[in-house]
Amino acid sequence: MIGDHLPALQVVVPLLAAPLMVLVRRGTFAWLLAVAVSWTALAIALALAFKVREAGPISYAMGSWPPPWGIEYRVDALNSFVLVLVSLVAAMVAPYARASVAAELPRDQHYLFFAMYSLCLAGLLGIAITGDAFNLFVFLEISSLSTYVLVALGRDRRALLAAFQYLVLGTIGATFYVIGVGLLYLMTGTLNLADMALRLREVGEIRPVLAALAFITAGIGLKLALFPLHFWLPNVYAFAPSAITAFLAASATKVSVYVLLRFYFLVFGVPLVFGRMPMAEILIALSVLAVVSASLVAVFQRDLKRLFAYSSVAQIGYITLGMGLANEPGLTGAVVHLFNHGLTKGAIFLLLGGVALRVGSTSLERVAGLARTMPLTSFGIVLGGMSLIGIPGTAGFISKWYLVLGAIAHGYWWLAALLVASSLIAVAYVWRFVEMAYLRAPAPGAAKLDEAPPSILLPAWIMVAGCVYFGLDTSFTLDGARLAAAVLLGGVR
Amino acid sequence: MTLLTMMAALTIAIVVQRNLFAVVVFSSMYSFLMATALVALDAVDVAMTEASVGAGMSTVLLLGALYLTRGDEVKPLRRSLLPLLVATVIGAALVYGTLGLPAFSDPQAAIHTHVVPRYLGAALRETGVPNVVTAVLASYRGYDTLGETVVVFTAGAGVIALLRRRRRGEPHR
Amino acid sequence: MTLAGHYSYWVTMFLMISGLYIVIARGNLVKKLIGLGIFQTSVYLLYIAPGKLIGGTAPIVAASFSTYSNPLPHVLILTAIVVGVATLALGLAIVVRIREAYGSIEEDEILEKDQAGEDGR
Amino acid sequence: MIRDLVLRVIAKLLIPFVLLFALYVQFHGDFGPGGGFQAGVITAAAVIFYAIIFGLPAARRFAPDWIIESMVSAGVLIFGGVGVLGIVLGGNYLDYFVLAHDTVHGQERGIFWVEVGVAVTVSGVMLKIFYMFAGRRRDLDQA
Repeated sequence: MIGDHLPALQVVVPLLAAPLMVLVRRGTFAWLLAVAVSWTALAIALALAFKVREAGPISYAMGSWPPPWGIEYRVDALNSFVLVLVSLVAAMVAPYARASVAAELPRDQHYLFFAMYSLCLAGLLGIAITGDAFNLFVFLEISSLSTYVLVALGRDRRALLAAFQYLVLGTIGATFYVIGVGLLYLMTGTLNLADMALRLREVGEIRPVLAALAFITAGIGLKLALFPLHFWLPNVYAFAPSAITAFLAASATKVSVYVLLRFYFLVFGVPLVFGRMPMAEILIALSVLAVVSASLVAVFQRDLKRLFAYSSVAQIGYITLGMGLANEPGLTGAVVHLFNHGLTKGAIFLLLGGVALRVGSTSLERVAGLARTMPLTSFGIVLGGMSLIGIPGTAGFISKWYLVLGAIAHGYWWLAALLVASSLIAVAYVWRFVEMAYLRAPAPGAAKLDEAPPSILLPAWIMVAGCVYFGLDTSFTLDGARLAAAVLLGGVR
Repeated sequence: MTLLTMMAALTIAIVVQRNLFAVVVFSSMYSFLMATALVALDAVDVAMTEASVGAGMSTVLLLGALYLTRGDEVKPLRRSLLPLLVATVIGAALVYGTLGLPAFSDPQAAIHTHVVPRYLGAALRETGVPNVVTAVLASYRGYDTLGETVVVFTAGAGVIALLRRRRRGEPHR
Repeated sequence: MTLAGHYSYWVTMFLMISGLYIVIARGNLVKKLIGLGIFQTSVYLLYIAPGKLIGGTAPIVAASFSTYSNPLPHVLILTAIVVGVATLALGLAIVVRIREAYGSIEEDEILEKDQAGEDGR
Repeated sequence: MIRDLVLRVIAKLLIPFVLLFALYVQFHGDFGPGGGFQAGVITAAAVIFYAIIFGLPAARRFAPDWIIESMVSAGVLIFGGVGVLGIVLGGNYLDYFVLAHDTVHGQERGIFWVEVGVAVTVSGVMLKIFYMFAGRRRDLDQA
């Protein structure tokens, strides 16, 4: 039955769509296929998520070779959640991309753009679903290489330099990851993550394992823009094509966070990561620094894309903070924030793509009076901003609430206070947009601007609506996150 | 061991040398040495690939890019202490890790006792292929190889996307 | 024993440090990519050297041999080599484009030009 | 383009053998070192050699762009297609056991086609990348 092959199809469908697009070489065909593939991926991800909730983890043996000899795909409550997020964002970005790509790229590149987009999607899904450490690296490279190309396709020439820097740092990160996995392999003799976790418990010699932990943390930390390894991110987000900024901001860093979660809790195990190594203290310290410093830097940006890029660094800090707390509410908060922030940032960057399309720039000075010419876009950004701040009734509130609970459960009252205080900085940078868009008069000549086209507004507003909906009805997100946190804490003891 | 030492010496030459053309030649030599070392370590398939890709394809690409960018002389470096520090700290972490690894050619090491015995013992019977590397590559871990092929494809399509020349005014194809 | 038994690890480490050093310290984009390549190749030894068994042979099953070196790291490193050349090709393509857009492949010159462009606006 | 007669004759003689060697590496990969990836690189190297001696336009006539560009995707589709066939015939993805009545034959068949897919994509991509780099210079000089 086709239902049994959903784990494989989840990745293979977008993976094989890309060569098909390159073979046919038609922009419209490639776009239609990209939309079809993204929605198929979403359908599969949802089906898998419900299946996992009913029947527990699913294991799929590639080539019918049983693990650990073959490569295993393993879907559980944690990664099915990530699969839903990634494919949901993809399903919104793909239809949206048509208009924004048409405006930003020459026509003969469209089919290649969509091929790269499908590869990036397949790569991210492959990272999330695989149960094999080396297979994870292969898909990490698929998603990274396609991302470098997509970023370099940005209109500004600075996109090239951003892509180059990202390529260098991304490769260093991936190589660190391979070194870490190599050390683990030398100690356990296996590459299957579940098998590795079991055998690690019997390893007497701890030094290579600790070194592996350090290398994997640094490698994936580069990928997820863990403070202070975040310096590639603002340029990449600022100069990549708009659709790609939205896609990356909502999914790529989140998948990396997931990888770190999986390795910490389900491979190395809590006693090693938080007992033998002071990872909790390190993570919390770095996260606090990220939240405070990146938010402050965001306040002083002159370009909206950069402003929200720094805000992303700060928001990733919240997620790693929850990880460092490593208790039930903290992890629930981390996982739910992974989803909620993905949704929020996706929505904001999609809307900013519309601004770039109509205004021709996203610099703060140019959006003066935007609320009069593009009311829907402006209001959407404000709603997204409210979710970033964490105002009750928005998705961002839910995640911050759990993070605060997690901090209190640890007795870290100062941390809880700091979390609330950091939201005030978020108010400051969101206010900069509100001030410009609502309180300033439009520049002369700007009055003729149209609202963004429906193909941009509709996907963006679906995601904005999501930010509000998941702030009010938390049954899907919170239940999913609780189950995921249970998986994490029920891992290796 | 001699090979490894020669490789280390070549790396120093690459660090110090400022003429880019010479650096490319050195890195090609480096790949050949690496391939030889790999043969000595029984990794014949890998050695063959490293010789054709590292010494062959990469050199062609590097020379092509050098011609296009007309960059031959590297500027002297200014900052040098901090990068060295960063690199050394990371190296020290690796040293710390390798101290606990099994010694060279220890048949009791985990990598020789777990997972691999099935490949070596049953690959011929299960897949009909005597070259175990091929059997693992194409069958047991065939999905990795699919991913690897896609990586190559991504690079190809990516280079097309980046370097295809667009002539203004004239429709493509 | 520790020195001889771990010699390949020491070389691995040295290659890694110098590769990384080239990447961080050199401003020339092509040289950065070469350093990146050395950094990536250092991993080959880390994986493959421990797989060697003295007295063993290449993992091609034949009646006359009974000890083989470990084939799994070979497969993994084949993939790593492919990833390396793919990264190099893409990196060089981007460098070519940078050279055309900026007229330089030195990082500090490019950054200066960006700075000038931003101030001039 | 190189006009040295000796070199051109040697090249003409040598290139068929290089291509033959590529085929050997491809199909002997089951028994000795080698396989699709190495064969693909060697094939590409043969054409690159041809291009260096006889010039890029000659190589592009010998191996035209549209074929090369199709090869880039065709290889992945062959490989992925073998995988999908596994599902169609009732196995898992990339399941070669079901490709023939006898599992070992199925494995051999699967490995054969997979290696073909790898070789096609790898040679296509390597050549295409070479064309892009080599052709760009010419375009620049014209401009």
